[in-house]
Amino acid sequence: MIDFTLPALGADMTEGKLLEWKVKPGDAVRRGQVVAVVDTSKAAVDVEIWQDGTVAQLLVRPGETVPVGTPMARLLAPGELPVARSRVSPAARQRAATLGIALESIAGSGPEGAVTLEDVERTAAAAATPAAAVASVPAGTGVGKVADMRAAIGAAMSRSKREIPHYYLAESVPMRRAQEWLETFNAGRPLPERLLMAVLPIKAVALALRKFPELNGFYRNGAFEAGKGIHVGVAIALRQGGLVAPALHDAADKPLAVIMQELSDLVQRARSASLRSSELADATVTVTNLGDQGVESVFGVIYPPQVALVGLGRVSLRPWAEEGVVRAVPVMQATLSADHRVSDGHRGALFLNEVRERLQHPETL
Amino acid sequence: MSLGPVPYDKTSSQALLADMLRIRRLEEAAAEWYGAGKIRGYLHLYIGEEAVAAGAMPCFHEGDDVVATYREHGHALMRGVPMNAIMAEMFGKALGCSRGRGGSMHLFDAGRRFFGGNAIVGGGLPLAVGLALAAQLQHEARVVACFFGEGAVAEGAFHESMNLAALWKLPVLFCCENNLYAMGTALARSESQTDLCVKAESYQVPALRADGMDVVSVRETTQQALARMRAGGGPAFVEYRTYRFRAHSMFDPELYRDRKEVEAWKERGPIHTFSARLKAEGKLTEEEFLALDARAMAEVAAAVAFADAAPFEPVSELGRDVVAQEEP
Amino acid sequence: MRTDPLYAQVIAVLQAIAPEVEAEDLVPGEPLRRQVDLDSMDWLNFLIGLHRAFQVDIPESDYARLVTLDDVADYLQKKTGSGTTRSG
Amino acid sequence: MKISYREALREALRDALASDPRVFLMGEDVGRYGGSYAVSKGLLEAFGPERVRDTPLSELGFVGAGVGAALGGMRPIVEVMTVNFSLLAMDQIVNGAAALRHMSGGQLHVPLVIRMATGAGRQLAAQHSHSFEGWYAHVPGLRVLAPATIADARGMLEPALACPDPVILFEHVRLYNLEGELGDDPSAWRCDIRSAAMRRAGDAVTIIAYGGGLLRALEAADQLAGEGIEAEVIDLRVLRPLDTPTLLGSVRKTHRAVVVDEGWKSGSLSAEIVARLMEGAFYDLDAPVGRVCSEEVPMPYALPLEEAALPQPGKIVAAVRTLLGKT
Repeated sequence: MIDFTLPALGADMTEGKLLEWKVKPGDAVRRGQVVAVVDTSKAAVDVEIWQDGTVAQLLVRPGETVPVGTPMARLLAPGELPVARSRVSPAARQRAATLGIALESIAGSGPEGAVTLEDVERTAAAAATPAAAVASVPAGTGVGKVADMRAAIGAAMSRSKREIPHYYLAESVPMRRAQEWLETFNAGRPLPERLLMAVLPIKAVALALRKFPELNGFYRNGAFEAGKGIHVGVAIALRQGGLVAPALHDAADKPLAVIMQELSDLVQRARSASLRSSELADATVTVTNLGDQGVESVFGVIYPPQVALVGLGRVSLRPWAEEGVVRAVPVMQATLSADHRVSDGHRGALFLNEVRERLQHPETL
Repeated sequence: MSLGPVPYDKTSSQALLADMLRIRRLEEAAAEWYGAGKIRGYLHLYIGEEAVAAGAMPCFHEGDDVVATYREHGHALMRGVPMNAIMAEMFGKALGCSRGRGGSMHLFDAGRRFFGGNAIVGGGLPLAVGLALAAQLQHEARVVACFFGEGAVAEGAFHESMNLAALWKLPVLFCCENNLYAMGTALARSESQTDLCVKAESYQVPALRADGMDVVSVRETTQQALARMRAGGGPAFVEYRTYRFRAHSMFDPELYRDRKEVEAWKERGPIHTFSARLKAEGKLTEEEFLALDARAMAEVAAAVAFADAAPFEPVSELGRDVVAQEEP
Repeated sequence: MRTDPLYAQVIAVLQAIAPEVEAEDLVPGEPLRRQVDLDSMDWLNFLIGLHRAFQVDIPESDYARLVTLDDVADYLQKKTGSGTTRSG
Repeated sequence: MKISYREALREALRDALASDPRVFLMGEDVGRYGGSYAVSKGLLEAFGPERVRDTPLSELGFVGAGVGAALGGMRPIVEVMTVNFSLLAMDQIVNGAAALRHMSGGQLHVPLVIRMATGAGRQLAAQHSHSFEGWYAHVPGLRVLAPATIADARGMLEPALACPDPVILFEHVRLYNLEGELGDDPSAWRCDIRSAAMRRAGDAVTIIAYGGGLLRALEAADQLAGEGIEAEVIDLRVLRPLDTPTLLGSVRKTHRAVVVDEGWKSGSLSAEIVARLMEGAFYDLDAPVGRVCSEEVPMPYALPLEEAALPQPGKIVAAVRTLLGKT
């Protein structure tokens, strides 16, 4: 028997509201399959499951808010035979039958997770209120939503500032070659195939992280855990306020066109509140790009339990001395906020240098 | 063993003989109907030992109490329990003296103060002590007849009861029917002291011995013991030396004793020896014997017919008589 | 404010990117990105939306000419050669 | 008026001896010694050696004599020092007293009261401390009582003596010194010997206890109340026949039950109660029925071991929490 628990879709998430089940008891599920949609207070997230199996019992009903770690469903492992019956107290079974409530939909709070009379009554009461309306409203709308997200971000950032000894580095990156390469690349392509400048530094950061694993991963339980891949969290501002930083998985291995496509997709889904749980939970580093907003540089707050954040500013023409000549050159400020418990400034500086050098050879990105 | 003259007149003598015949024919019929499957469970026959019940029981008054063992058909009959009720009980019928709840081992008749029918060896002795204690506390003159086999003297209940009865001077006549075998275990193989009277005397209980194959000896010895008791002398003990001709129960292959021994005891059978003496003394003719026997057999035949015809207790009545009907 | 169909179409494309935008709040002659919070991704998506709606290509070299909604509408009018769309 | 459990028992004996000449008390050291737990102290002087009768150490003999005396028209009260010793007399109780009415087709009955001390808590180890109430409660033909309050100690003897069948009355050794208020008027203790009693009302769980377990159950209930859990406490009072309707009624209300029994679990009275709840209230149960019983060891002597072996309020509280999913 496998318990499918509500995953933490980021450090700022302590609970989630189930909006919808995408599976029902008896369904076979595959690793990576989206099984539920959960409102994390930031977004409606498609939650994936990471084990193969067969859904035995759904323990949480749509509309219910449960803490992270709460068993949401029980699954039979591949090959596991179904137990004859789920744990339901006799009184609860009787009452559910009277009320016409499907027991599979009830989460048990009794001994050994058994469904109790009270669980049935509570479910019946919840069903009687127009809970369906709540579930159908997209996440991220309404004043309450924004306030919830504000609170969640506040909690995560407070924790970051409280726990993580940040250090900050900045480096100016000449972007002339990147711009020229991009213009050429885009010139021959229809609009949907064109790249944004934003994807180049993302790729450059991802590639640089291969050499600096101490900036890619998590600090948990008093120790650093290197990320199992390089999943770049891209900070995306939501139109109504707040932000999410879903992951671009394995960014170092993907061609720019693919990164562009995925980034575009992420932005769109972040704003329509349909991110996937792995996208929210997996990022091993964050890149925040406030260049569009016109600022020169950004010193970000690390998103725990990550250990580094790269900030990208506006690309602007600056006087730049190159080979003894001062020219007007497009330059971008790249910054690094990093966790001093894991790395120090020397390595951080080398990392920023690496990012800079990568951007001088855009054709290799 | 030489038997003296019978000290009773013709009528009394023939009555004793008739009783022994009634027991004998009852037991034979029980064996027959056991074989026919009408009687089941354990069935312990008294054949060979008739003189004890027939001789002793009439010595007790109507108001006295009787406690017996699981080999008690003869005792019940001698106490006056109708043969019909005894046979019906063995047949398991509702008209049996225990409404079919007891069977062969648990014959009861409260009205005749016949307290069973106890199938725990020695189990009746404390009961008898208590009955006697009640009599004493009620200042009533009744005594208690407590029959048990010699096997019971190995039980703690025997010793505790002898002691209590002696200590409190209770009117219990401990009637020990020593048929030499506790099931298949000979007395000498189970007791360090085989003189049972000595055991009783060790509790300060006066002990007498009777020839259990001789109805006269039984009757005289019992009277003697009772006379002392009724005079307020406390308990007494009588050992009746007897022998059962049949196996212990219907399940007993009798591996433990020699056929010759059985045959030798049969020579001393209580019925034919007593008949012979009565005939010799002119108190019985062969015709009279046959008539008595025929009457006994007729009574038994009628009892069997009665028992066979009697209904079983309805199963719906299963739960009755476990506790009182009325809630306390 | 402008009421011509082409302009309305442009506004519809914009609203797909930025749903919070109200047509009457927009000043056609003012730089669009000063009125609406559009980052480069939004801008790109806006252009892609126009591309799809009007079946026109918009080379990157033209991006600099598209500052106000008027600019955009005029550009599209020129490109499509009419005041109406060719697609539905 | 303040009175101890022991005194309440004694006063009940005194009433019985005074009001019915058929009643007499017998047992080991009930007379001159005053009773091994001093219950009968002073009664010899009041009623004489015939009616307050010391017996030899012959449990089989004198319990059997009690049965015989009852058959003979008396109303004996037999005291057996402890339930452990009663095993020596079990033949007379089970094969005799309990069976005679039925075995005789309803002709005989045995109006006998057997009192015995039961239970642990005095460091008397494995031959003086057990709780075999359940063994007797197993036997048809017997009525088994367990007074757990002063009033029941005072009140149960009278109906027990009036009962035409053998009654076993268990006095828990931890209760003898229990003191409480009891009025002078018989209405303060007059009671039946067929029904269980609710000693505390609650709605979250039913704690079923008897004898020495009742006080511990009540203590646990107080503790649970501090956590916002209102336990109903039912005192069985009568272990045979069980007042099943009262138990079912309470459990139908609370949907949960914990049975407290100082006997061992295996084959026990607690097992019987749980079975009855299953039979009669299965569809009302909201959690498995819990049990707090003695650990399955012969009662040890050393205090920490003895305490660990026995049902304690803490164990009852824990069992209730488990049922409520609050582990």
